[in-house]
Amino acid sequence: MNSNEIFDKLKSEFGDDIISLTEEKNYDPYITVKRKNIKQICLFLRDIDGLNFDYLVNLTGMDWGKELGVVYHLYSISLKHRIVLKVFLSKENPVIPSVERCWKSANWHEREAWDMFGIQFENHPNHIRILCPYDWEGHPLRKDYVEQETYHGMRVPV
Amino acid sequence: MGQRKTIEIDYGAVDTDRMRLNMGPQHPSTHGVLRLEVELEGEIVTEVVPHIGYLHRCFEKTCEFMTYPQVIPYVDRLDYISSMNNEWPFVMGVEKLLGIQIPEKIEYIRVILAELNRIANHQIAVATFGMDSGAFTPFLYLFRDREMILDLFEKCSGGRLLYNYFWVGGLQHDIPPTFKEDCLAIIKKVRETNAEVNNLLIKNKIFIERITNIGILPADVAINFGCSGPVLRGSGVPYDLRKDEPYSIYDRFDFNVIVGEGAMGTLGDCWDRNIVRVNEMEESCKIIEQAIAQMPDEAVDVRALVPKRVKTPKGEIYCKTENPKGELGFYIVSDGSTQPYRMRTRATSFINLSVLPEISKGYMISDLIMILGSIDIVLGEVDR
Amino acid sequence: MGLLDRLDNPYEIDGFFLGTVEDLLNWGRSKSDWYLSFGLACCAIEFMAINASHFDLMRFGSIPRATPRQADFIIISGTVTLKMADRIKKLYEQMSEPKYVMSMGSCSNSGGPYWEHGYHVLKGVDRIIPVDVYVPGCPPRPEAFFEGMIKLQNLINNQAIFRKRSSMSAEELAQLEERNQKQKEYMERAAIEYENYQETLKTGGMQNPDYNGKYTINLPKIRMIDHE
Amino acid sequence: MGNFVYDLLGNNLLAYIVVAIVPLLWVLPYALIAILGELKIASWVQDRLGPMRTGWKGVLQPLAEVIKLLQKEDITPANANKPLFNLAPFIMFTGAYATYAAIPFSSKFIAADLNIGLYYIFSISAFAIIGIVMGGWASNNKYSVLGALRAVSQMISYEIPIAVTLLAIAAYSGSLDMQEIIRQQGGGFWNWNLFGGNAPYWKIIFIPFFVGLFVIYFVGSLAETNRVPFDIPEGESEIIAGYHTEYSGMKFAMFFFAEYASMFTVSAIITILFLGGWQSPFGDFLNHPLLQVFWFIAKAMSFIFIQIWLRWTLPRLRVDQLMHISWKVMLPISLVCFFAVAILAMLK
Repeated sequence: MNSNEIFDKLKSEFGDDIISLTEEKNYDPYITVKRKNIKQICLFLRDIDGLNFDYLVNLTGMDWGKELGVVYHLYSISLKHRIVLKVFLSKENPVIPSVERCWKSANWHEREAWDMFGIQFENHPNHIRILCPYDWEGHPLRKDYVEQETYHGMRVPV
Repeated sequence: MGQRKTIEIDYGAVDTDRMRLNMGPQHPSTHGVLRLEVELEGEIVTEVVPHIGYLHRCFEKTCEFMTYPQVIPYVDRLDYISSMNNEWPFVMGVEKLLGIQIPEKIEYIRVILAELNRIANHQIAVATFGMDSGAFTPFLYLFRDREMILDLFEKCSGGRLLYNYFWVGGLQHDIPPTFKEDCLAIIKKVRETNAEVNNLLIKNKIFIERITNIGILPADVAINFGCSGPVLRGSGVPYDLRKDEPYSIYDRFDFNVIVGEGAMGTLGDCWDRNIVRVNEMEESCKIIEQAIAQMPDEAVDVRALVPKRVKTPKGEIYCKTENPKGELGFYIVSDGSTQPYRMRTRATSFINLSVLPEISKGYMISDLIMILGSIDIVLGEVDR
Repeated sequence: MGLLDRLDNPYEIDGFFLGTVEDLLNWGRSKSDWYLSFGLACCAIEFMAINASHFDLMRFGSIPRATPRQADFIIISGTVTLKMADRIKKLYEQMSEPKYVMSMGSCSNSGGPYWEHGYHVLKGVDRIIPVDVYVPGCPPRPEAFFEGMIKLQNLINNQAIFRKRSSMSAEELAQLEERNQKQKEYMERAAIEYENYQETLKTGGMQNPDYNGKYTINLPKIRMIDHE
Repeated sequence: MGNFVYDLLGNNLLAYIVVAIVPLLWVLPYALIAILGELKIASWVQDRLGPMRTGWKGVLQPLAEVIKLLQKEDITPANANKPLFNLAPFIMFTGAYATYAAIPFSSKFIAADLNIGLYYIFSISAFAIIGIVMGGWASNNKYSVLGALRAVSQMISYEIPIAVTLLAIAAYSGSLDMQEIIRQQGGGFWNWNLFGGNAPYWKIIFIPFFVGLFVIYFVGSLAETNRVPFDIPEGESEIIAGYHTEYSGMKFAMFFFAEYASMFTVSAIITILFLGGWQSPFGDFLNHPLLQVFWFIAKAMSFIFIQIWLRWTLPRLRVDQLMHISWKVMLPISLVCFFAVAILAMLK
């Protein structure tokens, strides 16, 4: 199933929540969606025959400068097709429902997105930092990140 | 010793204390600096909480400050056991953004080197897995024979462990004149060693008893957890990017995708994951043999297409290859400058490790070590 | 042991007999270096290769020990992150005297490739523990590591228990002096940290951020494995 | 009494002291040789050289290690139970060394010629368990406790098949006196208990049962001394170093030393029970009391070689598999063998 068909199927099911499909040179085809129903969209993508996106390849937070975002790379092992979902979030209130219930692999990915970008995932079972120490300050992969001066008495910048 | 079976016992009213045991970050068999917080009921593991990040080296942040060619050495240091394989998806992604079509001979060289590195990686994986079970000698045998592969890589790139060999648009240096003979000698040696290790370790009754029927990972759970590589194939899912979405020139080779069959116990146990790695070495040997036979003879300037200044057009690309540990992908976001705007790594070990708490409950602490070993993680890639 | 409280800070006695005893003790320590089997990053893989049959580190009499109590020296093989730094300090403190530290690879020497942008990388392990031998390289070649090993053995051989070595060159003496200085600094720092720790204990104890109780354990049934 | 010291010095205090010291003269060099053997045999098995830079081909390596261990700091953890922590290595070493009192090195030398020698050795070697449990528990370290508990369950369960084996041989020989057991095996290797003892030629039917007992004792002795594949009490990849995780310096050396000493003890017992002890394999030929020392040590050392060889070849078992082997495999087989040997003892 190609990305147009996937988009049409999603559009007919979720209507306004699905914003656009982008197919450009140098871009993997991606669908921009609204954050509110992301969990339902993911469940739909996973469970409906013909879509069967059973494999969450990658989930990552993004800092687009003005706003934050989450990117989902999905793949179907049985049907061998791919799609990318993109969600944009405001910097003031980066909250998005967790998709941990759809794909278990999202658990650690979402913890990492929280750790690195400060994106909050609603209903995540274990919403703590993963890579940085639990008492680390700030979210390092944000473009405006400033390193803390010391950590446990050790100097952090050079 | 008979078939093992799992029985459920409800402790119910029995008042027993559980012990919290902290394994790592310094522990001989956590394969680096992984820390596992384990809850024990006697010897039986009731809960595993992995704590990672002890080797978080800020790879993704550092890349945003580096130009594309400068990123390659950092990519090496992700999964430092299979550096050649790591470089490939990144280089391929940048080439795709730039629209470079590289010569056929370079593709062959890349395939051969990547497959050799796959063998080296699996040798380490099997070796450390054996060492976790207490067998120290096979570990040393495999490391000894891995040196031959490292010697060839050293002849090519000058590095023993981290190579910086695949460049955008070509290679760092041309291959040495004795390349083909070296490869054939390595294949011969790998087969000899495999036979030796099979006798010493893989077919050892104690070893088989230790690793069958533990850490059972059903296929649907493996897919749901996003596992890939031998962990997923051990559960019987024939998912291999080299076959499913052939990149480079993999569609020209005849090889099998090894999947676990539950030959010794239940499908998806530690035995299956291990035997997939052992058999994949043989498949890699086959690919290398075919590649050497097909490789064009004429000399190619390997740096002819290497751009002086890598400046990618605006775009986003997810480029993936089949690494020894599974699917490694780089999500490269380019804003049209010489530096990536964002480099996201789909780190295989990171995702494979997340399945550990799911499959290690209810087994003994010795089994936990073996289950961890069978997943074959590298902390450099887990923590990045 | 009483004798070795005064390593490099010798007793003011001299003589042929004591000199011979000193030589013997130093010989024993330098030829039997047990290391803590402890790997951090890429260098650890290279270190495993050094241990294996091809290079065979055991030629130097080095045996791996899994517990810091029985180890003589620790090899910091790889990048030290800030999260790991506390543990390395603890490991170093758990080792029994006399103990030595070998820093293997650029990362633990100075932060290496992560020097500038690695917000989570400790720039040099010598910021937290005193280092005896630095082995450069990323990762160091096995030959470079062996050079470091020989350096370490020479250093141990030059340590004085009963007297300062009259035969030592000015350079070696300076090295020893530097080592003593590092140890002293470390001990002073450790003493301050210990006092701080005692203070925090008085005020309700130190909060361990790793155990913040955010994960829940809910497992009523246990699977027992049995042979049948 | 077969003891040349008493013949020489008479039955006085000096003689007792000399007799007590003579085994020590063997134990100390033996431990060094065994450690060197461990290092070198491991290296040969693993296709490398092993220690090379300490003396000629590294032969002084164990000596350097002893000198090093003497100088190491002796740490007692702050929260450890100090009396027990300090006592444990001594108890373990005492247990291992006390067995040497009843080991007959030759027909003319045994430190204490007890008529219940077998029983004595069997009881005294159980001392090691107490040392291990004390050390493991007193360390206040979770890994040590795990190691100690594993050691207890392992050693106690393996003592039962071993005891049955000892009983079988004692029943067959009609004596618990080790000199007596050895004397009955005289007259060539054909009369060793491994080959059915000194019964007439129809004993050949019973040889499998003796071989069975021999194998059971050997496997059990591996478990008794915590050697691979039964080294789970100190399984390095699982529980760091088991019960001696917190020990450093000389106290660790004593654990180390006791382990090697008890390796020799079990090898000596297997030699006595099955391979004719100090008896020459050729009957009275080459059976001088001094040569008997050679035969005895050669036989015992060959078992130590096998133990080391196995250690560097086999993986480690898991706890439940270990118990399974002991209770469900070795115990029934040993009982069957015991029964068969008892029948032979009656027919003889």
